[in-house]
Amino acid sequence: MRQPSFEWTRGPAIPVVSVLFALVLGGLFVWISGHDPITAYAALLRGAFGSPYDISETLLIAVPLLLTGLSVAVAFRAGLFNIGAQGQLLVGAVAAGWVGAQWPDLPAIVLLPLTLLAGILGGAVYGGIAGWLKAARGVNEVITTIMQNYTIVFVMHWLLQNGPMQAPNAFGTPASAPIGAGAVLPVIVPDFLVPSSRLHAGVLLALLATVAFWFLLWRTSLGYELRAVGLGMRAAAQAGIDPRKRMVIVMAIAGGFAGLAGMIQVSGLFHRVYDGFSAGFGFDAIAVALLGKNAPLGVVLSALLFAAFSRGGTLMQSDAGISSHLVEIVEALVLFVIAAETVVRAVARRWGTPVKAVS
Amino acid sequence: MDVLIGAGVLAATIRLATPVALAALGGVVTERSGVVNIALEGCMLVGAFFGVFAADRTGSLPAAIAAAVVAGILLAAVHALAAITFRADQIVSGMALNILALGLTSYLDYQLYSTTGTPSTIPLVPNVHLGFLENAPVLGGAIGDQSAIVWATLAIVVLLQLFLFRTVPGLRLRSVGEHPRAADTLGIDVRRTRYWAVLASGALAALGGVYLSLSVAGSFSDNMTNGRGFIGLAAMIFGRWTPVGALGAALVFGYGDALSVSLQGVKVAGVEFPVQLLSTIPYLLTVLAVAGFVGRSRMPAADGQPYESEGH
Amino acid sequence: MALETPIVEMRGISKRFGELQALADVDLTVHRGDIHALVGENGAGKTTLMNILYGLYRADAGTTRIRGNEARIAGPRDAIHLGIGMIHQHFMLVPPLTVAENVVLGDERGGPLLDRRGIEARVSELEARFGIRADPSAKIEDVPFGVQQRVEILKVLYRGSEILIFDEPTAVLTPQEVDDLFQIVRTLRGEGKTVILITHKLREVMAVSDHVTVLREGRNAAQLVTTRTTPAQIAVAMVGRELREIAARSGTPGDVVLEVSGLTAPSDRGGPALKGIDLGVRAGEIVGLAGVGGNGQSELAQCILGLRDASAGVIRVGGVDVAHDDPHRTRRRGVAYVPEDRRVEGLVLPFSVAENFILGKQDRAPYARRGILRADAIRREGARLATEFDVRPADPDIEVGSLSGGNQQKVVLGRELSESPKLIVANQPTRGLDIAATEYVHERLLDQRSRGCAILLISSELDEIRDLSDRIAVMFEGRILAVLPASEATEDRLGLLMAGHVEAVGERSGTSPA
Amino acid sequence: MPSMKRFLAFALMTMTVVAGCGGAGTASPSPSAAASSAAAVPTVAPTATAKAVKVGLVTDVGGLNDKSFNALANQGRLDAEKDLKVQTSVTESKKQEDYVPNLTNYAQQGYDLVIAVGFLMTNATWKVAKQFPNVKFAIIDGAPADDSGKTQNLPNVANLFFKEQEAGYLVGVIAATMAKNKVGKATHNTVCSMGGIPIPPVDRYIAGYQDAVKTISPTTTILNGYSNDFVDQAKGKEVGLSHISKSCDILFQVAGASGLGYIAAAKEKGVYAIGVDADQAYVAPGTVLTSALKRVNKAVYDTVAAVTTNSFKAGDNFFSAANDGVGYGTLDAVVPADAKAAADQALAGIKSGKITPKDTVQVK
Repeated sequence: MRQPSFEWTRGPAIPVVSVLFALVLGGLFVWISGHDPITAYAALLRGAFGSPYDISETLLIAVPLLLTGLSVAVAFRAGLFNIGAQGQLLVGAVAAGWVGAQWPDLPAIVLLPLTLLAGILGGAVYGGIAGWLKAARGVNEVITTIMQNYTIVFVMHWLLQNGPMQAPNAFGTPASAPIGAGAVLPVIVPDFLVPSSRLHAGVLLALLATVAFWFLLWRTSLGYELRAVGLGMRAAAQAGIDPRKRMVIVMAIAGGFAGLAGMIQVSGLFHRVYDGFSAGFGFDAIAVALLGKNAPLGVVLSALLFAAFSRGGTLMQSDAGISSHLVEIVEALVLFVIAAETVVRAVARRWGTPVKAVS
Repeated sequence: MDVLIGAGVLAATIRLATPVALAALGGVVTERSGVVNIALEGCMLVGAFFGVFAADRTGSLPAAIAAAVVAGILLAAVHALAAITFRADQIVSGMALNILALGLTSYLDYQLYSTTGTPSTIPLVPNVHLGFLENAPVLGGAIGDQSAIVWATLAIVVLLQLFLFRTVPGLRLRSVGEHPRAADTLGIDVRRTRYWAVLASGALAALGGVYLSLSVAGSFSDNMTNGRGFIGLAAMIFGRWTPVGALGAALVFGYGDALSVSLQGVKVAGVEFPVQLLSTIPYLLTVLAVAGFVGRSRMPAADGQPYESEGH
Repeated sequence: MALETPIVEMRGISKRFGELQALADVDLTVHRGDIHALVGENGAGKTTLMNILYGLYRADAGTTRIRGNEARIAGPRDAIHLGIGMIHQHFMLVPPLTVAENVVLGDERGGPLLDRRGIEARVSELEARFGIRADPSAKIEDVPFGVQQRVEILKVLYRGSEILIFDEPTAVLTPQEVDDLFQIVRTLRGEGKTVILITHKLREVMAVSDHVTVLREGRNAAQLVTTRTTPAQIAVAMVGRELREIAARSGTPGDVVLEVSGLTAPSDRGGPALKGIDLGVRAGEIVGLAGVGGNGQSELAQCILGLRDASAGVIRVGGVDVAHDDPHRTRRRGVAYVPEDRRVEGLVLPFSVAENFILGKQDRAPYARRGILRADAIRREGARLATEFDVRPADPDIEVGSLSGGNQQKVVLGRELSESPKLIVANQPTRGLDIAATEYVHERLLDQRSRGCAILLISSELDEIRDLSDRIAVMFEGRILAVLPASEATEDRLGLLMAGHVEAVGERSGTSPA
Repeated sequence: MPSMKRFLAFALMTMTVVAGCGGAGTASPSPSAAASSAAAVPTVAPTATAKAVKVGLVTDVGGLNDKSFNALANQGRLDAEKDLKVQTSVTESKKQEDYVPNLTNYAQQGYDLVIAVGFLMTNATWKVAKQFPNVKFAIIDGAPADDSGKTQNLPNVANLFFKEQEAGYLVGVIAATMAKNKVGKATHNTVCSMGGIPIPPVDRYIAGYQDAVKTISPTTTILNGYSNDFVDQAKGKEVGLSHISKSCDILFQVAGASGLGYIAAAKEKGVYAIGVDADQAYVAPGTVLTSALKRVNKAVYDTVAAVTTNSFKAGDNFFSAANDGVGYGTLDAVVPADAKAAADQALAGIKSGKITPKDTVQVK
């Protein structure tokens, strides 16, 4: 449905220039609002990468962004627009949280894979429903996934506030019971290296998932089929690749990536499911995927960029005194300028002659 | 039975459908011209804020509505600039502008109204009281006392339907969304047409925002549109990219939303449904309606595709 | 005649795209009231030259004079203003709009309200004047290609064009439609219009044109008067060599491979597309399926492949009923398919040549093992097939979308023919291809026949059908009216059958399925 | 055309500046508004002679502009900064994942007191407070909870609790009195309430409110509903209109911004409303009878003060009617004297322990 006009793999020059241009524009905005842009960006950098601890926190934010980004990207590759990564993440979290708390005494070797599976499956089923509705009933996946995002939020309200997953909790935080120790993803950074780091094994899972994403799409028959459906649905159909089946499969895979993100937030970070949990990752994921041109390395880099903004933006507020809304505005400008990369390309074009295809 | 089809539920349906319908109408205009504008949510939000802001500063309702519409148009113009002139990724640009609108309105609201809130004395959009319907059963309760914007929306639906399918500019707009190159070879200015369509979508969405702030709430609060721009996009698809269809889709959604309120506390066979699950009704109802009645819909052929004229 | 100022005079036109010199010092002179054929192989520069005339491209060098005055044509609007109109090969029509709306679009005349009745009346008037038939209130998406082309002509006439450029106008037309088109073209000449016809089909050049300009590799190759030349002369100028003779036909049919009986299937719009088809194709035999486009040929091909569900009837391939199989299973039974529209159905354009070669075979040896692709095998086979099927450039990693039409079709053939299929269903396999590529496709199909493959050849090119087929079936309105041995299938007879005249069969020879 | 593009590109930016200048240019509407517009800038003490106490405030995901809970906490911070000569800073949390690093950031930078606003941070506070035993922490509406969810008090954490049911009870007394006596537009002897979502800090308000109504005026009909949302005004308004159509004429909101819609319904239909958390009299004078106050600003201020005077008390600290931690807000002119008297009497009763408002909802 959409062709990346530009691949990160062709060289990072243009995205990098875009980001710089955007930062200048954002700095202008900060300056107009009466703050010092240098201080602001210094705080941004320090907040994102200033210390091993900050880096570990940035990575922690990058994990769900990366996974939901992969979720959106894999669907894009098959020509579907998955706006539902947020909902799929939540279903994955609920499923993982339920399994992890249901049998808290199981040893890690049993419970952790079980929780992992539950998270992935939960997301996959939820995503698969959108794929199935599209394949069987022709329901536009954009509608279904938008509606699913809202639905799961209210279902979670119920589950955690006065439904079956509600935990008798001290002060009324709507949350589930904690998962068993066996379901916890261990912290992988020793305390003497980075004190009080929360960086858990989920980071490795996310990297593994990125490799899996690449391997699936470019090294397996299924991935080939998904890309073929995405780029030439009718050609794929006549060659015996049923696009409808692939729609269900790819939405399930997309849901699986997002569900894994939810599971990692539960097993790695919170050790339970909270109401109003991990808000917004699935929406940022759309931008993460598109910015990364739906390519593995691109998605990793753009997830890191967004995570850096998220963490660094906090320090722009606490240290440089810049309203968090201004930080949002700067973030939006960066995103916007990167979207309009043709501006940068137009400038770049002066130094090179584009080769035009001849009919 | 009243909780299902009573006047109160119907009135609530219309109220809740209106902002969604306005966003969906904006979507219809822009996508019919071939530009995807998911910044409608942001356009609504700036409309909501600047409507209140101008109402506060000028004390004039027309000025407030004008300011809101201009704000929506300006935000849409940025999207048009990116999508049409720079052929940017329309989804990313739209996302960026949504974030921008959220940040901007929250920032300004905080700077201007953080402790006191927006003044309670600002002029609001009045309701239209239909006296002659006062004693009409159901109908009187349902439409006898609706905001002027509700009626304006209805008028816009009719006008927009006529515009798209019964006028020359409407014909041109549709041709640009279906086959821009064909339109271009016939001397129709594709970019200008798309600019106008995107700007109009911003204006319509902003009117939806004004409805929320100056008709429903009488004030602004952060992110008060709460995703209605996105629901509007779904309604646009459900309504098959036609104004009348979009209104119908918005009404389905609004009805579900109204039920989620009216069914609170209602017991079925002695069991009360959890209020949280009632809130899922509009979303489930929409998906079911699409799956059950609509099936495959055809989007404008060049929707979302940047157009580059030939001629080097 | 030589004293009269030419209506179009292009001198020394050059155009370069990056590395490629598309046009080098090309001249073109066209006189008023002429039908002027501009011929050449694909890539010879015909379309580029006309795009320059129409203002879509700007020439690097050279001058263009219209009616003797030097013209600077910066865009289609300038061209339209000068009375130049272009009927594009890929129609520039808006499918959901009506015929009349498409004709007047951009120049609707009258107020801002769309006066449907008024514009339909105006279009009807125009149709009457030029003898063009098209229902003004029909939607473009509902009418066949032939009618769509008439709409393109109407659009140009509506804008008062004096010079009409037709870019490969017959590529998608049936023989009847071609005849109709030429009739229209002659009417246009009678009305004093000038026609420039881009084509590579010599029959058409001879049939309709007054003058011929031949381009080869971006240069002038010949300027001829039609009545004083021969097809062979033009062909030599185009290709730069003599054409090959098509190999002798008539194979030695073996067992029945494809057996269709009582096949009924719905169309996309719900009505019946196939109404009880009986047809057989034997091993080592080519059965040509002739008929005016839209009479169910494509639906029949889709049913055989499993892309369309049959409502009744049996389809046997090698004795096994495949009527309810999906394409995946049908193909496993040795059915190959050369689809009608290679760019949409045949190929995944953004994929590489090698990737397109494995489409449909991506899950089996040697290309994959246990669901995992074997990149080395894919590349090796890709390189081998690219060479074997003469894909140029023979680079397995190049994007298929960047290849010429002929080379794209070679990729399709490479994929479909490389695994010795039992049955080939080829739907319009040479549509839009130049002479050399068409020759190539024909040779390959004949090779397959000699190998013992059964071939169902669907084509709207009667010459192609008659040159290649052992037997010829004619379809009309979802039925097969007759199956004739090639020797009995004269052009007249086929033409009448294609128009639905069953009596043309005489004694119904060879109507039995096999 | 190019100039038009340029115009568009900068139009939004200009729009912001104009709006911003407009705010600054006109006379500041009130001192507190002026103070809040400076809120984003941390005041760095100009002289670094004596080590100033540093206080960091971390909001929950509601953000500073929630016009209730977080905004009140921030108000307390600003008041403390002004009166107590401390150096302060604030960080808004955007997602749940941010709580730990936001608290850690202040702790790492050597802040003396780090305040976590909201019960969502119980576990985050526990984690960070254990990591930084020399930094003092305070958490509003909660106590540090370990990973299993069990409360574990820490020697460096003050738990700041409110008795919302007492505030709910006080406004309930006013509502009940007016309903019973059919004062003004309250003619149907029906009162109602709307929560955001049914969680204890919300339900405690409603419980106290209903308890008061049942006690003062047993004949009064009580309705309750939820908007299932803290953001959406339109949904809150629908619940309000639904309640009003069921003859309700005093509406008590406990639903953040969504509740503003509930008040808007009352205003539109000419009935009464009651605000929550902050004093919401300004929202709709003549409609808002009073507000159930939860003085988060006082809790923050007092805690900062305690740190400066070395009287910081770890463990549970209750803010209730007894220490003016909760109360009722500005009374509208329509509230009759007997209602005020009844409320004051109830306040005294609560302070003296004679009245203990219920903290579970009876009418769902």
